Amino acid sequence: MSTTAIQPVPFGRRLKRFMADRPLIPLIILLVILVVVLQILRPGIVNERWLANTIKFAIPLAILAGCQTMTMLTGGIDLSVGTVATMSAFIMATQVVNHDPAVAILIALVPAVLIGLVNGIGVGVFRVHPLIMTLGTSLIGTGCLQVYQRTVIASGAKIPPFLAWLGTGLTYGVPNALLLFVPIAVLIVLTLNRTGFGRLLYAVGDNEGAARLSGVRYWQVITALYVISSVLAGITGLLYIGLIKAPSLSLAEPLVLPSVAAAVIGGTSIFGGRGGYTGTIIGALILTVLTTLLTILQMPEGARRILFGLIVLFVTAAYLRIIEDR
Amino acid sequence: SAEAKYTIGVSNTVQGNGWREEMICAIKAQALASGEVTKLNIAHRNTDAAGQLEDIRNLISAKVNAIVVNPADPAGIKSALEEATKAGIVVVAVDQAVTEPSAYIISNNQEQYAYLGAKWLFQQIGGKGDVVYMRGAAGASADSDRDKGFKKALAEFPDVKVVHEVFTGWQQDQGKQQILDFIATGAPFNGIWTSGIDNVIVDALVESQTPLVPVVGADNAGFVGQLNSVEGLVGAAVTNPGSIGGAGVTLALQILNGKKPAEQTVLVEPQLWENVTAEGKAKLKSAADPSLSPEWPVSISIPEWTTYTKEQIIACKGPGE
Amino acid sequence: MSGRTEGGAVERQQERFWNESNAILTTNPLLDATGVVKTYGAVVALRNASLSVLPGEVHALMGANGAGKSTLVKILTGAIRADAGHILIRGEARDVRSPADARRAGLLPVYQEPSLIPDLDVASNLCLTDTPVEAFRAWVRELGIPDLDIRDIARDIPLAVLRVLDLARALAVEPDVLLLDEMTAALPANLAERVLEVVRRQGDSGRSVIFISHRFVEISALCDRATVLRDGETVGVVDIEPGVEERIVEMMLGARIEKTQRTAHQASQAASPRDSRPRLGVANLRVGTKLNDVSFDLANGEVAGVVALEGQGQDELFAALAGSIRPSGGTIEVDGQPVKFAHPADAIRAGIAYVPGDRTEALTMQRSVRENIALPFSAALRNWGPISMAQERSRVVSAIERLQIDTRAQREVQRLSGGNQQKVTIARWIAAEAQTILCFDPTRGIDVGTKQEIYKLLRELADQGKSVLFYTSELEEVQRVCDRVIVIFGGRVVDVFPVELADEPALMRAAYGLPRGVKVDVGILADIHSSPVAKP
Amino acid sequence: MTRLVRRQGWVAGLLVLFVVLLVITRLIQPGYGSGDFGSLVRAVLPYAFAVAAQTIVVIGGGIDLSVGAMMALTSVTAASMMDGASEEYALFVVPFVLAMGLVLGAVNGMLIVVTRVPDIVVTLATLFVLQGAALLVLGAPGGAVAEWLRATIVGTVPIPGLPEISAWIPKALVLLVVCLCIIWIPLKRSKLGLSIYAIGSSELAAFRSGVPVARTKIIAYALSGLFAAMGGLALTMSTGIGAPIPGPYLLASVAAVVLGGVALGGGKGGLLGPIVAVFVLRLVRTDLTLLAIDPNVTAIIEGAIMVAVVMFGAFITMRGRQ
Ligand SMILES: Nc1ncnc2c1ncn2[C@@H]1O[C@H](COP(=O)(O)OP(=O)(O)OP(=O)(O)O)[C@@H](O)[C@H]1O
Ligand SMILES: Nc1ncnc2c1ncn2[C@@H]1O[C@H](COP(=O)(O)OP(=O)(O)OP(=O)(O)O)[C@@H](O)[C@H]1O
Ligand SMILES: [Mg+2]
Ligand SMILES: [Mg+2]
Repeated sequence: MSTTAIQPVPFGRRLKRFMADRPLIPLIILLVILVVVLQILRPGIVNERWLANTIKFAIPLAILAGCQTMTMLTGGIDLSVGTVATMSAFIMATQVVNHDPAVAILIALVPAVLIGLVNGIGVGVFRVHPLIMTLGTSLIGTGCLQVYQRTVIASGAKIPPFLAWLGTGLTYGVPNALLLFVPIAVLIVLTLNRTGFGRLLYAVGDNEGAARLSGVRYWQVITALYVISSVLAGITGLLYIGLIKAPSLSLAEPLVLPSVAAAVIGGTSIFGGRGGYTGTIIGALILTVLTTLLTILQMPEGARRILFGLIVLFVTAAYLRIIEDR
Repeated sequence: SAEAKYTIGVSNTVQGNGWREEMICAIKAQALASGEVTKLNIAHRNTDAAGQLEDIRNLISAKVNAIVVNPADPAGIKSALEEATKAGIVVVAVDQAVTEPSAYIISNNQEQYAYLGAKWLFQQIGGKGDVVYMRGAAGASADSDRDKGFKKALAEFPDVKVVHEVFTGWQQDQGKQQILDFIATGAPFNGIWTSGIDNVIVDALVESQTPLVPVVGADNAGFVGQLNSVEGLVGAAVTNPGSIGGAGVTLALQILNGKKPAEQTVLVEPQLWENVTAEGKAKLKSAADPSLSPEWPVSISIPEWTTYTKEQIIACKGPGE
Repeated sequence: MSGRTEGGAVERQQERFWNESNAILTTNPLLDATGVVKTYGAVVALRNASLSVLPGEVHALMGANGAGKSTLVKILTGAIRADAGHILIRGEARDVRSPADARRAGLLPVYQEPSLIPDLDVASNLCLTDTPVEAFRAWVRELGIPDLDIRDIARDIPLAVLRVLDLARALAVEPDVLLLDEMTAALPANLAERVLEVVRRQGDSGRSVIFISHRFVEISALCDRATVLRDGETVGVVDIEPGVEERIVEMMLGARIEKTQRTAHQASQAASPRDSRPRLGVANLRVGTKLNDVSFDLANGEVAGVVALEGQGQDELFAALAGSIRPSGGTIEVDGQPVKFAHPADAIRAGIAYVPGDRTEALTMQRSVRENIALPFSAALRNWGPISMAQERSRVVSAIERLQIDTRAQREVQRLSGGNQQKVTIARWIAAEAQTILCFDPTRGIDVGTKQEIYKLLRELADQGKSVLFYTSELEEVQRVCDRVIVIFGGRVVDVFPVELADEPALMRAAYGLPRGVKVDVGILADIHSSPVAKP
Repeated sequence: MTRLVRRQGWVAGLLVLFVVLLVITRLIQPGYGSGDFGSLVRAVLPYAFAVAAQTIVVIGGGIDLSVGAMMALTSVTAASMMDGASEEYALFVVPFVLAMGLVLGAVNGMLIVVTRVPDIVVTLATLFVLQGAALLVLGAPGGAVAEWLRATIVGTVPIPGLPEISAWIPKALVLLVVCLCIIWIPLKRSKLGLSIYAIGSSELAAFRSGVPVARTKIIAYALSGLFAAMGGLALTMSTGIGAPIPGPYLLASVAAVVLGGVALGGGKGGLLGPIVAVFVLRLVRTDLTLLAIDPNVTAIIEGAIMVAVVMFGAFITMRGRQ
């Protein structure tokens, strides 16, 4: 049984197959095309400063999209990441007034862990659909945050300098946020590809019954997963508040839908079992560049949104066409 | 004061925004301070005009004596307001006008808000130059009212050009990303007008070490603080008091007690505090309140309309809590 | 194998053979496919396949796992498009674009996987395909399922019954060509018999059938001619006549033929060294209403067969032993210690592994062969950390080699052929070195060559001191693999045979709940079943 | 019987829950009467259409993120067309807008079929496109509605001789039931309806059963668009204007679909469950307002109820399996 085809494969087919085996390459090509278009429309915009800004804004999105990637691998979704990120950001900014930053951060991550735990138990043990579960906890979290907010109206808010440094600072033109992001990204990629836990995420999402017969305890995997997702979202919140420097009760909510979109554009299936984090990172970059592109274009807001939708659709369709080897 | 006897219903359709939270707290504080309110029924969530119709009708079902409403849309909730008036309920719209003629209105003048700030900005840059126009949420009626005011001012300064117009959606993060993107294009600009997403804009200018240009924003605590402290920043805060909610309660109580105002509509005119003149600086100094949540407007009270203390609004407690 | 076809069957076949030969002279093929090519990326599923079916013929399509049989069926019925090739139906070139198209052309398939819509009830499934309900009901009864409620949801119906329903649905529209892809593989003997009978009548009434099966007994009892595929290429068309099996096997497997037929005599010798203490002790096990009272022991170094008709509680027995469902009574002991399994993980920790009959239950279809095989290693909480890739690879590779899994399409298990998927489900537990393996019909849909390998493998495992519980729907396998046979009927153990006595008629009788020595007519294979090796 | 209970049990449970909530409402507010029920139905109207739109695609194995945006677009289109126009003109506007929903829905379906991009991405993209289009139609809330159209959801249906009963039959309810039934009942009985369930349950099996998968999917999305257009009209009818910013209908529709016993993933459930779920959710909101609960706590309660109901359902099915 040979692995070679019968006749020599034409170059086009070979190129397609090459891309299909490395789905990252076409995705990166699409990203580059967008950047080039941007440069053509606004000559000179693609400079060091722009690059740094893009990366700074893509990072929080990419981390949240990482949460989505991991939960989507199991066939789930985590809609509470926006609320969790906002909560930890807001709580940290208000607690740091009276506490040491380290303590404030720890306090801020407590609700993240709690929400993750509740999500995980709801999904893993009680088998609530993840969409409903995380939507529910997100509502609950928002309510709690508002109640909390009332107790700290007068205490003011502060952003610890080192978070601002991390969020907005540059070192030799390179965003400091990468110091946080690179380890997180490497960790996620390694977890997905090289650890037992990662394997189980794929397995559980692909065929839960089969995973069970192999001795996998679903609830353990899912609970751990949602806690991890929530903690990552909490960390994102801390980074994001360092970047935006304005604690608000809806700080990270606008990132939720894009985080799902980034994961899907990056090739992760919402039905589980398929996908990876590297694609998601590119997906987040694509979305960020696209946002810039549309901000820069002077046209009515309605037309901007139409264009945004069409480009997202086109990019995803093109990507699927390229990597599909049928 | 008089004995507590009224139940007041409140309907608001934006949640999680500092201005609206202040409005709710002002309503609570004023209800408590008046001593005439036994209970507040507050429907406070993110929804649209149809959802507000639902909330108002629920308040009618709850048989409140008066409804204070921040309308999602002036015309969209007409039918429910009409039903409320028919049911003998006093209706007071705050922040924005409504088209229902039986309703009383105590409103911030949104058109004037934009006009005042824009005019100051255009004068500040010498009547000519390029400005960045950072609007609120596309499709929101407050945004289109402000757009009218802005355009009115623009018409008076033919040499001023809008080089960049974007919708922040009243979201801090989006505003910041948008201005940074714009700065990165290298296009020159002489001033920035914002629809209340202001302190992140100043932040972005400082961070990216772009020469500071005049910035107009709202009287949010964060921005007012920046106007006082950021070296070289020229700017103005236009008041847009969230405490208008408290004024709404006062007006409702007056009507319930038989003291109808002469006019159906009361407009609270905005003020402009700039940090160029000594007088303006003084105003800003006295208004600044670093202890306040940065998203809260610093104008936490409206003279003659609100009677609560600062402690009361910050405590954010209504009657019976 | 040739010696196993006897008397009447031979005559009948001879007769039909001559009839068909006359037909060959006078009739044009009903279906004629030539030069069919299909590639999936680098995998060539069909290289150059051809198939010609005459009216009134039962035509076998044979080939090893992965030879391309299912692919050809899918192409003929429009489920997938060929890259090249010509298809003539009744002499006319026809482009079959979809299953609906094929239907209109009179081609009806029963695919290797059940094709009823899982969430619809049977009635709706019929409505969807415009199947006449009365005809369907008649066929269902005919096929041996008297008590079907057509308002049952397909998902809740056991696999074997689903397969039969699929067939009945196809039969009900009276197709010119019926394409059966391993129709009998998942069926217990009693249902398989009925299917064969129906298929033969189909041929007798002038309709054609394309019949795919890995069971030679079925082929020789039923088919007129056979087309043999190897590596996606048609390597020959042969008339079925006594003695042709050897030739077919040679054509199918090329040089890869190795005979490991174990006689009962060898079996009884091999079964000698047994532990005194049982590895697995089952006493009075009950599960719901299906499994009523089952007791038996399984020793280390032993392969114990389980024989039962469809739905006698064997599924529940295996599931309970695997920790998949909780028994409602009775005890299970492992190495003399009583155990209670709340989850398959508990059973696995006790060294008991379960290979379910339906491979889709066991595999993560979108993942690679490697990940599927390595899955149990990551299951426990303490193994969630980094994986030692080198260690894993060597374990996986040796399991793949041992089972000779075709790894051409290993990136996604769903792209493997059915038989190769089946092998992956077993390979997993070979790699994990489970002490006890519960195999539920592991040779379902596996080609002859591989079957031999699996028999050998199971014997080897036993010789290494492991224990195997082996349910099979193919009674002849019992002789080849088992040391002992447990027969279950009505949720109870009705008989335990030593392998010497476990010939097929005896097993059949016991499986029907009849005491030893009572003769029963079990259909057209009865004569073939009576193995010449061991008569009581 | 057990089959009926198994298949319709969840819907029955929801109905019971709704009745219990009605009783509770009466206890909270003894004066809660027919007029208040009418308000409830009017509040339900846009949600119910949004949920119907979502249900049909979810049953077909997809998801439609563009429901809310579609409602916004159809609503502003209707409102701006009727602005300043005669009463009769609305007779043309209504079918026009419904056809627009149908066509745009079909476009959604076609994009999914042609590009083979997952439903969630395609409808996310069309969400932006439709939102943008809505903003181009109306830059700010505005427009108008014909008076007669508005009157179709105000008041009750008179039944001669039975004023008490007729008081409890708001016109809006009749409109809702008629609009849903006129499409859903024939659909459910037809082969097309079965085909939608089939592609939701297993696309492969459906294809192999001869179901025209692409066409069925397009039709499912087209019908979803039609329901969304009805929702958009309902918005315009109740508010009298069109608003270009989509309301909270997307998440609400998904939540109600799940609460109503329709499996995300497809093939299972019906329309009645999600509609009853909408009534339950709206009534919960009413009760929270009547109780004058702290508004920040209502979010917590709503979230908790949603989770609790689904958890309860999951618990029941788990018990049922054992
Ligand atoms: N979707 C697919 N993608 C890639 N390869 C495929 C796909 N489907 C089938 N193949 C490959 O095509 C070859 C033929 O498969 P096919 O299912 O036709 O085999 P088969 O003869 O039916 O085998 P079996 O007896 O095991 O069912 C196999 O090597 C298989 O791996
Ligand atoms: N047993 C082994 N012997 C030699 N090299 C090995 C062995 N196992 C792994 N490697 C090497 O280690 C690296 C990891 O390869 P592996 O195929 O295990 O990766 P993977 O997890 O499948 O991920 P991917 O192939 O997607 O990168 C490769 O360079 C591979 O050649
Ligand atoms: Mg096959
Ligand atoms: Mg196969």
